[in-house]
Amino acid sequence: MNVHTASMTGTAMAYVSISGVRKTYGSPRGPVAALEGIDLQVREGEFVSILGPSGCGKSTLLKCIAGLEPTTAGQIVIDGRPLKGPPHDMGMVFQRDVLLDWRTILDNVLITAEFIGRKGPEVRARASALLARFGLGGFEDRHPWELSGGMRQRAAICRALLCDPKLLLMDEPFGALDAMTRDDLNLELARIWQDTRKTVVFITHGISEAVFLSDRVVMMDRNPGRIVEIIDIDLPRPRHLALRETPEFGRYVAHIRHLFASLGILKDDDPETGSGDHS
Amino acid sequence: MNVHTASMTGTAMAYVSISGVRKTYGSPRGPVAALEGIDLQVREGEFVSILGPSGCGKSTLLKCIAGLEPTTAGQIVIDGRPLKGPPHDMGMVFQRDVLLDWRTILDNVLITAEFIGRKGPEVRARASALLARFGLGGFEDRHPWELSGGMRQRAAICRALLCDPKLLLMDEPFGALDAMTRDDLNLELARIWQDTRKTVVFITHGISEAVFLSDRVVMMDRNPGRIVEIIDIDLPRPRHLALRETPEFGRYVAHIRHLFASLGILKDDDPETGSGDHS
Amino acid sequence: MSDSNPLFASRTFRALHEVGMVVLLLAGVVVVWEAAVYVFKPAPLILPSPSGIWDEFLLAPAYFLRMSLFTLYTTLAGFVLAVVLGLGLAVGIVHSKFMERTVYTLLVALNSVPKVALAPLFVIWMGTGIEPKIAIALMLALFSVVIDAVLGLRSVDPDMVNLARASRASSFDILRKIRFPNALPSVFAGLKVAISFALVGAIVGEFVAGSEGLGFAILTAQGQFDTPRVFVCLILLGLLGTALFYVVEALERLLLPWHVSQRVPGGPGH
Amino acid sequence: MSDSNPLFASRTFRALHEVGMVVLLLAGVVVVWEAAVYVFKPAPLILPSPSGIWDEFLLAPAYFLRMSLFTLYTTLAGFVLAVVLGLGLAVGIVHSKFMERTVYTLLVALNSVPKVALAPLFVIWMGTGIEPKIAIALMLALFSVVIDAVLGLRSVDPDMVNLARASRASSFDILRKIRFPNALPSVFAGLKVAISFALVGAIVGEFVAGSEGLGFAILTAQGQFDTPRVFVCLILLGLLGTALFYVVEALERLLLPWHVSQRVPGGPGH
Amino acid sequence: RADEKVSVRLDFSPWGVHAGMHLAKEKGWFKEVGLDVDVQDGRGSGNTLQLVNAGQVDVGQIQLGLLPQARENGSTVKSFAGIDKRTDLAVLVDKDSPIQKVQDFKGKSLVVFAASPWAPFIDYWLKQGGLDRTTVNVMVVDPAAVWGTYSAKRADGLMSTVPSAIPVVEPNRPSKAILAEDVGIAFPSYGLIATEKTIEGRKDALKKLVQVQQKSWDYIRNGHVEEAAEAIIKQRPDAKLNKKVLMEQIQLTIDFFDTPETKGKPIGYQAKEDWIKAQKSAETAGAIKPGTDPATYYTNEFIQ
Ligand SMILES: Nc1ncnc2c1ncn2[C@@H]1O[C@H](COP(=O)(O)OP(=O)(O)OP(=O)(O)O)[C@@H](O)[C@H]1O
Ligand SMILES: Nc1ncnc2c1ncn2[C@@H]1O[C@H](COP(=O)(O)OP(=O)(O)OP(=O)(O)O)[C@@H](O)[C@H]1O
Ligand SMILES: [Mg+2]
Ligand SMILES: [Mg+2]
Repeated sequence: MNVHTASMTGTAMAYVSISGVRKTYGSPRGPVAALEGIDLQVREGEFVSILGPSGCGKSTLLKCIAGLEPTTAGQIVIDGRPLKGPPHDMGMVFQRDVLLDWRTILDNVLITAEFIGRKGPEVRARASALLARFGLGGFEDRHPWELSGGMRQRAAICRALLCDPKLLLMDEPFGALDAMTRDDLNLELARIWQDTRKTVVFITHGISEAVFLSDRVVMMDRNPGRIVEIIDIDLPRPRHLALRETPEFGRYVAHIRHLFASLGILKDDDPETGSGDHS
Repeated sequence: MNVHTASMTGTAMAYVSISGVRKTYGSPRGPVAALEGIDLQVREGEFVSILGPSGCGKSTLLKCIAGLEPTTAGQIVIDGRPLKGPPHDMGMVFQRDVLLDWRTILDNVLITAEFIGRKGPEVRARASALLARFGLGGFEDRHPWELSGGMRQRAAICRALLCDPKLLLMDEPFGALDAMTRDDLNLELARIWQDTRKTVVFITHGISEAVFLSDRVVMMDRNPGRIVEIIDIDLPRPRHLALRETPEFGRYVAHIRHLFASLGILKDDDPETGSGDHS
Repeated sequence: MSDSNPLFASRTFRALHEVGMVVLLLAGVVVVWEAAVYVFKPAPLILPSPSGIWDEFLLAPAYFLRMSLFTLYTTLAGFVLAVVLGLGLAVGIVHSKFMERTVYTLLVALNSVPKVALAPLFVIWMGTGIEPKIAIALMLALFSVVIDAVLGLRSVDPDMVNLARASRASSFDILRKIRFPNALPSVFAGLKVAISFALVGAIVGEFVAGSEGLGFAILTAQGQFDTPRVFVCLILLGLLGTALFYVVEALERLLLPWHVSQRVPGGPGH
Repeated sequence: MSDSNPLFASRTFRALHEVGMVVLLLAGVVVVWEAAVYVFKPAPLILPSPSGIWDEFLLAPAYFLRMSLFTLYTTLAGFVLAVVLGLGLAVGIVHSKFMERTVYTLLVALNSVPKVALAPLFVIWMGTGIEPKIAIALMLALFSVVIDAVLGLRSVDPDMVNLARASRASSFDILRKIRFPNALPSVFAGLKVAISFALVGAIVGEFVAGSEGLGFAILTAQGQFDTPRVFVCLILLGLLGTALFYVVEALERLLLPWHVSQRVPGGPGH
Repeated sequence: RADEKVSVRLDFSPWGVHAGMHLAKEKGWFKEVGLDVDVQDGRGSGNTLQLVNAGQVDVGQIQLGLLPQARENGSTVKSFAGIDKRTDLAVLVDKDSPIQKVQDFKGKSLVVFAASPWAPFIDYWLKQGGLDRTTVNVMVVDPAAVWGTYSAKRADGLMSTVPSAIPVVEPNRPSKAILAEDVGIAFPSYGLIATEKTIEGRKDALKKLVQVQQKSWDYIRNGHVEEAAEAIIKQRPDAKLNKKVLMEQIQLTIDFFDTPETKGKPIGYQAKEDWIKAQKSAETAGAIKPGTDPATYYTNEFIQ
């Protein structure tokens, strides 16, 4: 188990390189420090998860990487180019499914293709196939308000995947999904990653989900939002759900839980807790 | 472990009594069957969780109980009165935090009190206390768009709890929360329930969360949305997080997982899965 | 529409029902009015009776039709120009602080000057043809198009824009695929006000200089103390305005079935 | 406001900057205009020069001020009435299909009839006092208030209403605490159009019968072929209208800091 | 006791024909006879007539030529004093223009406002020169735009009245008048009107009003044109009136006071023959149906 208190290994080959990033929101009641001194390198084809308590700045960090929020200080370099606005060839899943009410589900998925000027029956076919794969077959022609929360979120995932981006940024994509569908989609995502080797930055609340999917897990804490630890997950790939029953898997999970417990984020009315994953 | 294939025990003392409920949504592309033949009795002071795959009609059922969606067929009786519109003394957490942009967080929480004509410093004090308890102390004067997803959801929970309702309906209240905060709030909710003995109907995606909190767990399946099983959770109260490590707890979780697996909702690329909770 | 779909059937029924209500209402107004005239007997110069107005119309239906068509033409020309120009200005105003502070302010100032006061200058500058009339219709209609379009274009959920930006959408694509569809309900509110005012503008233009159109017909009738004729024109104007308004509203229903304000009240499924 | 808070300081600075831009723009217009008159030498009857207009104003500033104040009074009276009545009607229209089909339709028809055509009838019915002027201002302003308020009241997220209903909120509370605040941005768009048209209405009223106000002043000046004076009045009208509009907009900024359209472009933190 | 209130509405914003009223106010002659007269500016003769007819004002001073058509449509107003009794309708053209008679307007353009006293007679007048609206471009514009259109030379002729128009267009476009009289159009010009009800019910007040007007105009006529113009300016300080123009207008008004039938009669007296001519003119022009009694148009009962 390799633990880095800050970052690194191979800055040269980093696809996403974040150094010294600070982010402060202005607000009528004074500035809010959301991120402080963030350093992080994501290699090409790497799957990195970000874990952290609510409000620690995960979404803010993802938006900064996406070039959607300007940073207050520090630098972000993507694929060798300093970030100026959203980078090329990126797919993004927002924390809130941002579906457009005036489009059907299929058209909502297609919008990313439209933006980069791709059209035609192949794209439509691919969108339909993706929707079917995510359990939304037959809902192509519905409008967003006719869908359940989980269905909306799955549509948003399809949208991000449609153009097969090299960089995939996902903000709690499985938050509104039930345990079973979630397992399903975890496997689906692992398979997609295996096949296409995208660079993925994945925010989640599930410790086990993070360990299961990732090459590395970034742990953050709040006030101000900062990285407290990054661990490598040295588990074999391809991974099957059964992996989660193995002791190595359990050890990663336990390590993360302990870390958060020691930070006072995780507490219990009962002293004997702190091991095992029960999110 | 008591398993009922339909419903029941003690219809006489049922606080919420649902019988033969069907719900069909009209839509330009023909009717959508969301619920079919739902029968469920919830006793006064009982904590009932609803589990089921995405799109199986959980939210729809909760809205029907809340009197917000008319049922297509069947009857719902609450506290002896057939349902006509939202019942008295109910608190509700929606799947989407429905925060009002024009109000500060504190005022968002206070709105339920305003609607029933309660005002004054005590209510404000109670709201502030609730917010602090849910980790939002110091955010009273912020506007919703200045909060993270998890913070918004917690504010919505405070709002539902403010007026200390007898009936509490919660639609995935902890969906946007990280594992640690979630454990915290599970305990908080269990404590509140212990103290006030509200009747709670709780929709969740976490099997372990459902077992941990509930007196009974209702399992649903989709197409059309229906109840497939209801199990009693005979675990001692008050419950501590350590309970989740016990074999009885594990057995409940395993039972639920097996059921869903047998329904084809839960599947895996690996045959040896199906036990343990890893949501 | 000859669909046997029950939804369509109920829609048609509802529409018929609504039309019935309006017809009933109008009939009521006419009856009360006629009765009032019958009882109080004001001179036709002050208030003619509905039947008197109807008789007046029957004297020269072709004339009134011709005048109405002319006014309709001016109105539509002014309206269409106002929509095109207004949307363009709104886009400019939303995208550029400079445009906002200059064009917007000029527009506000210009709109505060009543066109009836400007009209004489218009005639002097632009002559007595159809141009000044279209210009006045345009100017009256423009303002509400701009104001409502600006609100609509601005009221977009920041995350929707982020979604588009994340796909490196061009400003134009963001405008076309996010801001504009999102603004449509508000734009249509503006159009509904605008079509009414375009008609008013056309009439004002005809008042100031004209030899055709309902405005001209009103003026001539007023000059001849022919109040029943004035009323025929006013009623035709009312009808024309109502028809135009509901055409815009129908267009809205057609284009925006997705918007909450257009969904069946109480949500789907009722 | 004498706060040392940097945010306030930057706001004040921004406001000053914006005002500067407008002043610059106006100065530009004046210079071009003056130059054009100097070069083309049109008769003052057709187009007076800015300096000529300014001289005219200096002849009787007190007179122009008095006329402006009178018009302002009529405008505000009409506007306030229109807002009260308009919001009331909008609530009725949103809550009752019957109201929608009757009141709404009548309103549409009424708004299609130009007030300049109705004004003489108003005067005949209501006399030559201030009442018909306020009535005309009210009628011109009413429509956009209603249309935009109806859109705003309807465009509420169904879940927000559900939230209120779940707490057994009364219809009135839903209106007051959910629908109305949610409608405010749209209502303000309506108000901005309405204040402009209320001013126009006041002038139209003064045109038809009046012995005070800018409309009356324009008429007398026109009677004297004193085009410079007409322009003084027109410019005062423009200034008055602009001032009123920005008062409404300031009110909007004050009341709706929460709305996306009011947040600093690009989101907070920039 | 308090003075009796009478409201008088004029035809337009201040000009020479209003001299009688403003002078009397200025001199306090109404007060002397116990009247409290409120003099309002108007928005066209037709509009004033409507307001008198509706009872919103007591008395109007308007173009009497409108009376036949108004009564035809149910109005009950009558003239109770004539001021200009001679027809002053005219078409103004450039002073040095070769145009002399109706025929000469062929292919030319004319500008007029819709509610002008000219309105009912335009076609009739054109016909006298063998013309119609296809051979002459008649532009109907707002009253406020009439002068500008003519002054800016967007029209060859301006259809108006001599006393009001000639002095006004002088500085911008010196003009001469082609009188409507020339082709037989004849009807009384300015006078005072009230409804039959007012005439019946307020005899005393109207009588005093007429007396004061007679006194006023007689005074003006006898060498006090300038004083009358000054009175108007004093009464309407805000209107920024031009004294020279006003004096010319007053003088022209006086020039059109009498027809042959009213020569030597008191100011305000209206002759039956003149009204019969007016009725005939209106009939010929198709403005009214034949068969009305001209005696219903006026009364001389207040004239002494
Ligand atoms: N637009 C904004 N204006 C002001 N403050 C903001 C804004 N967005 C976020 N913040 C603040 O920044 C901090 C981090 O927010 P962020 O949304 O990044 O958290 P998060 O880690 O994604 O939390 P969650 O897991 O609950 O989604 C929070 O304290 C929040 O209040
Ligand atoms: N307003 C609506 N109009 C039409 N169909 C609807 C509407 N709301 C829900 N549905 C349909 O009803 C079914 C059940 O939806 P519901 O929101 O109750 O699911 P859910 O169990 O809450 O799912 P999730 O866990 O994803 O939130 C879905 O198929 C959905 O498409
Ligand atoms: Mg977040
Ligand atoms: Mg749901």
